[in-house]
Amino acid sequence: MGTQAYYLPKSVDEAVDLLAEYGPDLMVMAGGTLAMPLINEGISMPERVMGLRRAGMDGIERVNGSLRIGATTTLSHLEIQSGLPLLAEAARAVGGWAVRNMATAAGNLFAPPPAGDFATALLALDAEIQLVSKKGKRSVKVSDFYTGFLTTALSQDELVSEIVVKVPDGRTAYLKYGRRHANTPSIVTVALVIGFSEKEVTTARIALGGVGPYPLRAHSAEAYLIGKSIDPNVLSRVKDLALEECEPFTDAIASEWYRRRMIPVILGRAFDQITG
Amino acid sequence: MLAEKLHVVGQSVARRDGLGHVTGKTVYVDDINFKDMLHLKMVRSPVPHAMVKGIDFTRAERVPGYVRAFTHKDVPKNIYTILCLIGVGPDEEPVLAVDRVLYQGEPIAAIVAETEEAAIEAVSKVNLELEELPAVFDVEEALQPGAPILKPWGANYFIYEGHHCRRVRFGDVEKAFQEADFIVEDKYQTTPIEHAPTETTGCVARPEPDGRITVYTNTQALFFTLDNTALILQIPFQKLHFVGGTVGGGFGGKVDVIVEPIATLAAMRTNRPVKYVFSRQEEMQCSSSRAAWRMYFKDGVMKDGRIIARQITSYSDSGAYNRHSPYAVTKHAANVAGPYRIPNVWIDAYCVYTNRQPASAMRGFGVTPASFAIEMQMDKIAQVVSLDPWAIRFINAYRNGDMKPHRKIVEDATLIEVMQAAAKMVGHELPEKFSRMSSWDGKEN
Amino acid sequence: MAKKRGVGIAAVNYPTGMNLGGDPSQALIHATTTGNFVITLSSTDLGQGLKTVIAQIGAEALGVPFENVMIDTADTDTGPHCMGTFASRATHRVGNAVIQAAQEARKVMIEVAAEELEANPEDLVTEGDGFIKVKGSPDRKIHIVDVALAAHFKYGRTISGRGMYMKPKSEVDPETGKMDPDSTEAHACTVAEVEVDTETGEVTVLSLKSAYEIGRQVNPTLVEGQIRGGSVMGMAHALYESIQPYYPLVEHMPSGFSEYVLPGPMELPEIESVVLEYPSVNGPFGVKGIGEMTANSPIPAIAIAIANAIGVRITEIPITPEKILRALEEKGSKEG
Amino acid sequence: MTAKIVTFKLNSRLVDVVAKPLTTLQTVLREHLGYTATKAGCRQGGCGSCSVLVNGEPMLSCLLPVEDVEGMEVTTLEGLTLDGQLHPLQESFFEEFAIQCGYCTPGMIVVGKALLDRNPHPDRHEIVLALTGNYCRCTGYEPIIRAIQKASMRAINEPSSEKGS
Repeated sequence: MGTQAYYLPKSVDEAVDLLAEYGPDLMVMAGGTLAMPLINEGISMPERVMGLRRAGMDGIERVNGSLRIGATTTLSHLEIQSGLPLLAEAARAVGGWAVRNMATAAGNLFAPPPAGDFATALLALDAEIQLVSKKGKRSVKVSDFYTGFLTTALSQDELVSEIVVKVPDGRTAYLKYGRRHANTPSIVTVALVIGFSEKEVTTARIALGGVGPYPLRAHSAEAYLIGKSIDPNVLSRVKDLALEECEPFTDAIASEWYRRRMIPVILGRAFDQITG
Repeated sequence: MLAEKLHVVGQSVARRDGLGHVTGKTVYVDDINFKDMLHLKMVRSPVPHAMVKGIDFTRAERVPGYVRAFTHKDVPKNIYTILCLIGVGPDEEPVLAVDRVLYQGEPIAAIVAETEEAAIEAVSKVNLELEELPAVFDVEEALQPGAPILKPWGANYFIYEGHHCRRVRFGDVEKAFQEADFIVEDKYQTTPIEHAPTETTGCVARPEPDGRITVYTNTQALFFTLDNTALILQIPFQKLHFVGGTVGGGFGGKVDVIVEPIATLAAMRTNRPVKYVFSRQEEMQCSSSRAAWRMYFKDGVMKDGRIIARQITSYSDSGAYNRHSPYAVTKHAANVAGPYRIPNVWIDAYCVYTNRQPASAMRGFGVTPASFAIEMQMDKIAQVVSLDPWAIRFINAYRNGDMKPHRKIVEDATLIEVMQAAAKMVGHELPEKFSRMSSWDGKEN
Repeated sequence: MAKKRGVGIAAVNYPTGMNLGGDPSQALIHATTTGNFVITLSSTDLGQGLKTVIAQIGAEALGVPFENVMIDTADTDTGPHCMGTFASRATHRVGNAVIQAAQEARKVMIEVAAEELEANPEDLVTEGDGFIKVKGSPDRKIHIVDVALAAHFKYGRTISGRGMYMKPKSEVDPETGKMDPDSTEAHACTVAEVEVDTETGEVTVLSLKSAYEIGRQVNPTLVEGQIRGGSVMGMAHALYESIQPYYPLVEHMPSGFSEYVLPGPMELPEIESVVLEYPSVNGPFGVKGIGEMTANSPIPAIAIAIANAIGVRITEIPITPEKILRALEEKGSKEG
Repeated sequence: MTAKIVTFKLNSRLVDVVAKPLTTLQTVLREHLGYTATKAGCRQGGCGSCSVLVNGEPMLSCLLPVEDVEGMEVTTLEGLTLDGQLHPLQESFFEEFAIQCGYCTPGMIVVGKALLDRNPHPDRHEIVLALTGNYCRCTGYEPIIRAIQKASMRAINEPSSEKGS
């Protein structure tokens, strides 16, 4: 049969209408870097596809100390224009140049692990995802977005329209560890936002990618860190707690064994960026 | 060194194909398209070892653009071995599986369709009835009693003139082991590696008005592929015309004669041009790889560093079928003792079948794993006898005039000279006895 | 974070030509009346530069300018047989065949020139500039286009030649392994320097410095291209590549370049090489084959350098960060 | 299934193509229009051999539905030699032997052009970063890096030799 229809809506409203009409039978695609390889290989054979490149959903807006990132803003654009080092580094960590010119901020939320390096940074920034459907809008925190491997809080009739990021209230660090130093699949990715009052940690968000069914927050490690000043003993406990919260897996890139060993190491190195 | 004065040999003249490459005008196989061309895609085994109980094309036939399917019944000489051209046998690989598959990705049926998408979709709609069998993946397990037997001759190894393996026997290793000051042993293992050329393997077969078939191909070996194609299809050689010569990277991955026979058959049966180009996934997972080797070394060494005996047992993990592996194992046996003068050598090199995709030729095959093992072993010996890594190699380096374990007199040895040059490059000062040594200094040591 | 450095050396030999021989190649040469010398083959260029080096060998052997030599390959209707491009054989085999063909063609070219110049054929020389000259009398010369025209229109002769090279097939004695597996052997020695991060097991190859001896270099920049490309392939084999990452298991086979991770331009070591030239006994102008061998010495050199850095010998490639960590843990538990 | 007419600018020329839904720019270039310089090394977005410029930005034509480039400007390797002269990058790739099999070359040169267009004098690290999405099995990358360096020097020394679109 092949693909019967490819829709290129010119607005969010039009996109949402199409989604309402076709529901789960409509494959939604932004940059195409995740969907098109599967379609080219015949692994995925969607009858109807909607592309969002012309839906006017891209762009970065600064509003009251927040960054409103349009869903289809490309990673290249974010690399240069976001103004937030954490986001810029995370964007740069994805793929090669041409991929970043196509891949989008919202698309990365749907990248199966070990991909999802940008989403990991969004998680550390406690970003809010704006969802839109014909019924209206709602927002959900990135930390509440993932429900399992390749499953999210997104309903069948919803689209991600925007991602809202508050300018972080602390120091940030981003460290992606893979076999290569660029354009590499992740073994472990760490994104940190740590707020201090003097030496004492007041806020802590530890996001980890490549180590579970989706990018995840090390909540118990974060909770432990609050009120402490970071020293080797504290850090050691943070690493242990974070490791307990991960569900590392084996793939072509690294084994579960190796990922497990790298989680504390890479986490420690990311913290070195915060304290160093 | 070089005396003769030459004019253009020795000059870095510009590449003949360079302008074509930088302008994109060079024509590669996948750049060839004909208006009425069909596309061929393969139905492949999803499991490493199974009996094929049935194939049902009913749903595939309903895909718009489907033209026809081919199974083993359509291939005149379905069971072949490419090295039959240099006398290697028996035939053992099916072009399309008959009743059994021996590796994940093994071709079972070919489908041609009007478009590539239709061919891909039709392949996805073929129902295979398979009965899975226990598989064997380890070369030594494959040789154990009770292992699933993969070959009609009742064994999981290639038979070399009545022997289980390719043998080299030179001197008396057992006697030398008794005389040696040290015995140095180790096990070395390599892994299956993908050639990964940027251009995948492929061809276009086109029927001509005179009844012949022109095959545009990126094979590394044009006549070799033509000859095998004619033999498999049982057609006169003159019916085929192969055109190629421009390859987007080979590394040994494009000498297997895999795409041409079935594409040519499809072109003959449909009387239309047929393109069969591997997807990247097929290139990675189904096409042949570099063989993984397991090599056991046992060396007898004297206190002064001289190696007086070397015993090697090697296993080539050749995957499910021969391809070029029986040849590679002989090449390995000829080279695995290394560029060193060792008076007693004993080699058993096995070509072993397992349930993985066939191994085949790849840049340096048989020798690349050997060089890895030999040099790791030299390093270990140096530690055992407390010599530096340069000394151990100079002390044992072979000379012109030496006899190698396979009984050929060495003619063009320059191991000593490259080591001297490398030492100079890295600023390592060699003791005079090594810096004055020469590959032509005969038997003295 | 501890980083440890190590150095490793490896020296290798590599055979030229198909093991046991029996792998012929032919070449045909003819001159057009426009002074092109067309070399017809059915040999393939995989990117190594066969079309270039064969034109160089042909031009040298004919004594005509490189620009006048055309390579016509590969077509089984027009080109004579070639066994194929593999086994480091193409330059050696096809080059020898081209020299033989060139000698036959050159003989006619010189004879026709001798007639035109009213000189003895033995007194004629070529210097690759397009002219055939009388030795010692630089003014007495004729251009190859004029020779080609004269041969065809005046003397009714073809300037053409046939060439073939075959090392006869040798058999293996199944008892002793006695065989003749090569035509000549090339050699290389690589010194690798690595740095190992003992916390992650990550290896950085700092440098690969190699000395090669490959007989005569036909085109030094193409040779350097083989050495560079092979060095990076060797590094990839040593540290990264496996189509079955958990060999001998077949699970987790990579399906593309996002899973089959190879070193990229960020991971390049410093690569340096020198090339020695000791002409081989039987290669064209002393050539030996270099195509395949360039990954072979970097692999053990890197593996040995890692052992030198961390004090544990890992005898299984690829030496992944995981294998290094496991080896270090095992060493630690033994020592601990 | 409705095929659509898509209009875009290809190498400074307006083209109309009729394409079935979700046909990639790569397929249109290679199969419909015969612009085969753009290669199809993997069709997974993993090798970069299909790189083209869309409004000056490198993109992977294998992942790009042609309808997405409606009205845009697409540049392929063929577009660098519109006046019959080699682009400085093509000259330097040729001179520096930055090619072996040639299959990655179109993608490398196209990405190199995008880099030099926005940064005429990149340092080595910037060149390396630009190339990380482009795969080469033959050369070991160094000659390619050098060729781009050389082209950028040439652009400094011979500003009039800037060619292509």
